[in-house]
Amino acid sequence: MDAKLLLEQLFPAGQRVDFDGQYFSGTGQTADGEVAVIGTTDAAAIGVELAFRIAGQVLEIVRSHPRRPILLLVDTQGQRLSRRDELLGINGYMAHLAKCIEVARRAGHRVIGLVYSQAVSGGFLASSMLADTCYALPEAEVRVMNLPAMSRITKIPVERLQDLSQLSPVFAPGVENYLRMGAIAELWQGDLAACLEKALAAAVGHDARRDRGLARQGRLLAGPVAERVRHGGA
Amino acid sequence: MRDWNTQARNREARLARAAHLTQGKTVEAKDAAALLSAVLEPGDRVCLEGNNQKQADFLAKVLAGLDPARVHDLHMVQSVLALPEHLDVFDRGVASRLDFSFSGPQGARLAKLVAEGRINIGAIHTYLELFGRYFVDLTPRVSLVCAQAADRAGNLYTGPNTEDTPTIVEATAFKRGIVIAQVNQIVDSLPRVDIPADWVDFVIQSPKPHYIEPLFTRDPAQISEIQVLMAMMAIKGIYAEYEVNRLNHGIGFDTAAIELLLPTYAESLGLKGRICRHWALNPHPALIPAIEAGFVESVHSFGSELGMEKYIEARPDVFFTGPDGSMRSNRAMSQAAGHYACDMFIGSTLQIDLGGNSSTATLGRIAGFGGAPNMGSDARGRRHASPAWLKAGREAREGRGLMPRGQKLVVQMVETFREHMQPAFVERLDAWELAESAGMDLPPVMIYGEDVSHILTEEGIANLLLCRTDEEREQAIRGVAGYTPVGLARDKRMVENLRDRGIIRRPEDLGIDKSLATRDLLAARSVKDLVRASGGLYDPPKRFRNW
Amino acid sequence: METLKFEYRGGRPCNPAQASALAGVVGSGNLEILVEQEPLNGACAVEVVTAAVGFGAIWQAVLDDFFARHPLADVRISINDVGATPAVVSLRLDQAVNAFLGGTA
Amino acid sequence: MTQSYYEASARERLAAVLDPSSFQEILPPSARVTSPHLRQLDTPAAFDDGIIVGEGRLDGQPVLAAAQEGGFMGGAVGEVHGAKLVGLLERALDTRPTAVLLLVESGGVRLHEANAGLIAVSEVMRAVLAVRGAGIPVIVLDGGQFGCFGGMGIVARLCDTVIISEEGRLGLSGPEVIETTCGVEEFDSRDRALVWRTVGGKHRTLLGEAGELVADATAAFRAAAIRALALTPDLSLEALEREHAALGQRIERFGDCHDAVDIWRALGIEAPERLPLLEAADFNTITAGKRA
Repeated sequence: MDAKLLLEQLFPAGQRVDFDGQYFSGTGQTADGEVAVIGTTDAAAIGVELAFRIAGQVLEIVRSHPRRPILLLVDTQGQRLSRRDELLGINGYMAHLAKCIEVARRAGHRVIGLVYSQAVSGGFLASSMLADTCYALPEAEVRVMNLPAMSRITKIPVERLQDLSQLSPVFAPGVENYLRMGAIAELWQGDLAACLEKALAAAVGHDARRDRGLARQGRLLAGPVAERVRHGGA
Repeated sequence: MRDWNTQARNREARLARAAHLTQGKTVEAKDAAALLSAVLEPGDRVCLEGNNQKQADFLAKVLAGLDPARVHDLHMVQSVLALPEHLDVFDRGVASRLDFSFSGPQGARLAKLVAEGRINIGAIHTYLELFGRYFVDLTPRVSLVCAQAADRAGNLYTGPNTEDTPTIVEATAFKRGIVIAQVNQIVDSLPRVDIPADWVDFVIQSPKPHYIEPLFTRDPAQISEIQVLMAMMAIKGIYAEYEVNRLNHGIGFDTAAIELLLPTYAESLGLKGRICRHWALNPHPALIPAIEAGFVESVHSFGSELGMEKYIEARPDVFFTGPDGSMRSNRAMSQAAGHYACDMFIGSTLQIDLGGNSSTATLGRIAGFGGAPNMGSDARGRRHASPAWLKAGREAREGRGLMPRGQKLVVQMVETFREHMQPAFVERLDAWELAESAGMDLPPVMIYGEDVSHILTEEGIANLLLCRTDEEREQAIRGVAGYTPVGLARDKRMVENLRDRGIIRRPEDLGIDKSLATRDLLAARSVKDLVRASGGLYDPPKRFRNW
Repeated sequence: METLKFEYRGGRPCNPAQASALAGVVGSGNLEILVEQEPLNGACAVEVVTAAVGFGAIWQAVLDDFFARHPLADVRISINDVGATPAVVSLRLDQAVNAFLGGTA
Repeated sequence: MTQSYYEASARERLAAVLDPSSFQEILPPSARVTSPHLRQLDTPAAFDDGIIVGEGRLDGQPVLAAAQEGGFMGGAVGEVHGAKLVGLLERALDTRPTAVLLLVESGGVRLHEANAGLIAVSEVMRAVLAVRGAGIPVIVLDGGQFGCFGGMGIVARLCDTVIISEEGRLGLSGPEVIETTCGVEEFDSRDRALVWRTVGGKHRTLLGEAGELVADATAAFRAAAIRALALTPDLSLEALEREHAALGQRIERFGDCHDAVDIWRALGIEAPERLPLLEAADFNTITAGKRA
């Protein structure tokens, strides 16, 4: 979905969002008050500048608007692939963004992620995946890598990967797979404003993704193994 | 009356055709194609300098780009086919016949062109054979050689990679052929003269410095524990027992492991000063720790190795260097030394059969063996004696009532399985099939079984000198062939017999504790360690660095 | 991938320094070997999971020789292999058993 | 000869970095907690799924530690591998050790179980931040053969410090990935000097991405880890604002630099091209006070 159309549907009561290239930020009006919005469009490749800018906006919200909820609308093809980004330490910028989101959470901001278009590996990791809860639109694409590229690297025939992807959510692209594995809490359909308000009202707790993955039978080992390590004898 | 001077007059005609392109001996790079078109005639025998390391890459490109309507049916005589252009000349119809020694990375394409009838191969020689024939019946009419620099008069400085240049130029210039050199730069005065100006007709400054391949650098990080074990066996079971002091090492991780064990394991056995003092060897970076430890007294080289320049310059007692400090290598001289002056060759191979014949030839590739057959063969003409040579000769002749004579140690060192579980021991070499499919006169054997003195694997050492019958020899080979089909088919009782007689020796028979065979024994475990050992003088190529 | 099972009898009970020991890494040309004490009615049970298919006879020969060197009873040996050569397999087997019996990891 | 950290296995690293014989593994190989996904794709599994987690002591202090084994699938994170790391970090919330040590060596997410791996990495990220939020420092050691890339490259920078050797690498996209996607002109991954100049330990240290450069020796890593035990996590808004300012300055000062050497020169280091040749101690002396 187009970002502007999405914003209209999310905030029928009004929103003030500024677009600057592939980056946008602003506020939207809900029944419970203002929500801060930060996002990217056009499957942005997230390089050092963009990560830095999103992080700066998060910090600004924490500084100036205590407890205002933050909605992350990051449309990304992943991290920008370039030698310059690596030279400047892009992983440090991604980590910085993640830390800023954590600081917001710890300061009492609700942080909600919504995948409305594309979410790919590094760009997804450092943004929406760090939200308290991440949602998606049904038409969204979520992946680490497409199957042909995966086949080239793992040297497993692409036909075999395609066959197995029918049986297992564990490696193939697809928002449904991420839903089953618990990383996406719910798909938002119909009245998006209502979905948002419901999400804002939901209780905040610990990282519930592996519990959901287990309950939805998409990720059977993550929870039990982590529990065994947490509580087991050395 | 017969004209005894046709070659000289033909030469004058060629030079006259090119006169308008030169100023003195210098030709502009942009005129290189015109120069070659002017001096070459269809059917000429041409040597395009292709070495192990330095390549006349600019001239190769120009030659391959000539109009085949004007220049065709050249007969290429060159030691190494290293560059794609070396085959492009055939692909484009500029050349049609080939005599060479080694094709390395071009082996598969060469096989294809031969199969298509685009190349007519005269023979695959050893380096010494080919060089020899330059002076007998394969003398180049035109040679395209490569040097580091030239002065205005046309004297050449080859830099550390002299390699084939003197041999090629000598054969060409003194039979009234034409010598064209590409150089990286033209200077007022050279650091030293490797080729005198009056042997050189044209000099072209190439747009880019010539390409050099770092062929002899082995990263110690990739040496396995098994290779360490085999190196321990080589040192204790062969080097020490025969007191091997003059030797050549084949290229590879097996021999690099031996080089890196000299300052540690060999030193602990008290072998410093008793083995490995004189070498015919490219300047292997892996030899640095042994040099620094005082094992090595001299090294003469076929060619140099990238990154070793400053180190070599700082160790003139060890290496052959000019007054300018840089190495003077020479492939022909070093090959002669490796054949006649060395007591041992040790190297690896891909396949060994039950006769001890070994080959690196594989189907679909025509690669040749370069210098290995010269190194890895007994020098039947040798007369001078040494303890190693005499002992090997004694072992081979004992109890047979033969005229006393020495023998070279030729050691094949292989793991029983290569990667992907390819067995190194086979009933029949792939070389047979290759010979049939490519219409060769003989299967391409790198080292003939009759020249092999020892086979060394992780399972043990088979001393073939001590075998008295073909059956013993076969079982000795099976007895070190591990779990390959050849090894599993051994006669266990006979193998134990051979072991009792010392023909087969296991690590434990040599007093080697296998659990000590770890990478900790290596005097350098990384390229960085080699740099450290050199006191910062070794400057490895970029691809070998992790800093 | 292929799973191979072998069982050896006639070994001697051992007195391991630790209940289990591991040698090697599951990487190209390498393997990991886990040696564990387990009541198996005096047997030494070996299970090999290998990425290289079709080398059962060679595994048999390598393990026969191993058992001749180390006749162990009531021991389970579990192997994950990525195409290690017999030389590497034998080396890791010896390392694993030495750690198991001698107690150094 | 000193023991090389780069060459050591994950198990050997743990044994050498922690107090002798102090390490107690949780879910050891005999527990056989392996990846079912690999088997499904006909790929051999490892009994520990390429990561060793447990408790030990460092300089007498109780610590939790994890070590990734690069030899197994490049240390890549799969479902089990990631869950063991998450569980260990959460264990720290219960047992409150002096610190958590992460001996990282990873190419990032394991493609054979890519979705599970990606989610696991984000759970590790959340867990690292939770541990630090509880006042327990998380210390990264990076000196293995495969470096630390992908999601683990982000994880490393969420921690209190990264102790790195010259051989260590830290980044997001590996040079091979960039070369494959963008071409050899963008990043020649075979030019190893360029690779290490860009993502290697020395440049990371000068940029401030790593806290300390050590020699490639297990003892050096151990000594630096002991020093790092004194760190106190700070996830305050002020700390993040300071970091933000520093990262902004980095783009401003070095955003136009083409090569690491340009950055080092801009940092005021004389003859920066010699830095790659220096041993760790000399490097630290020469670059003291000249880090971004």
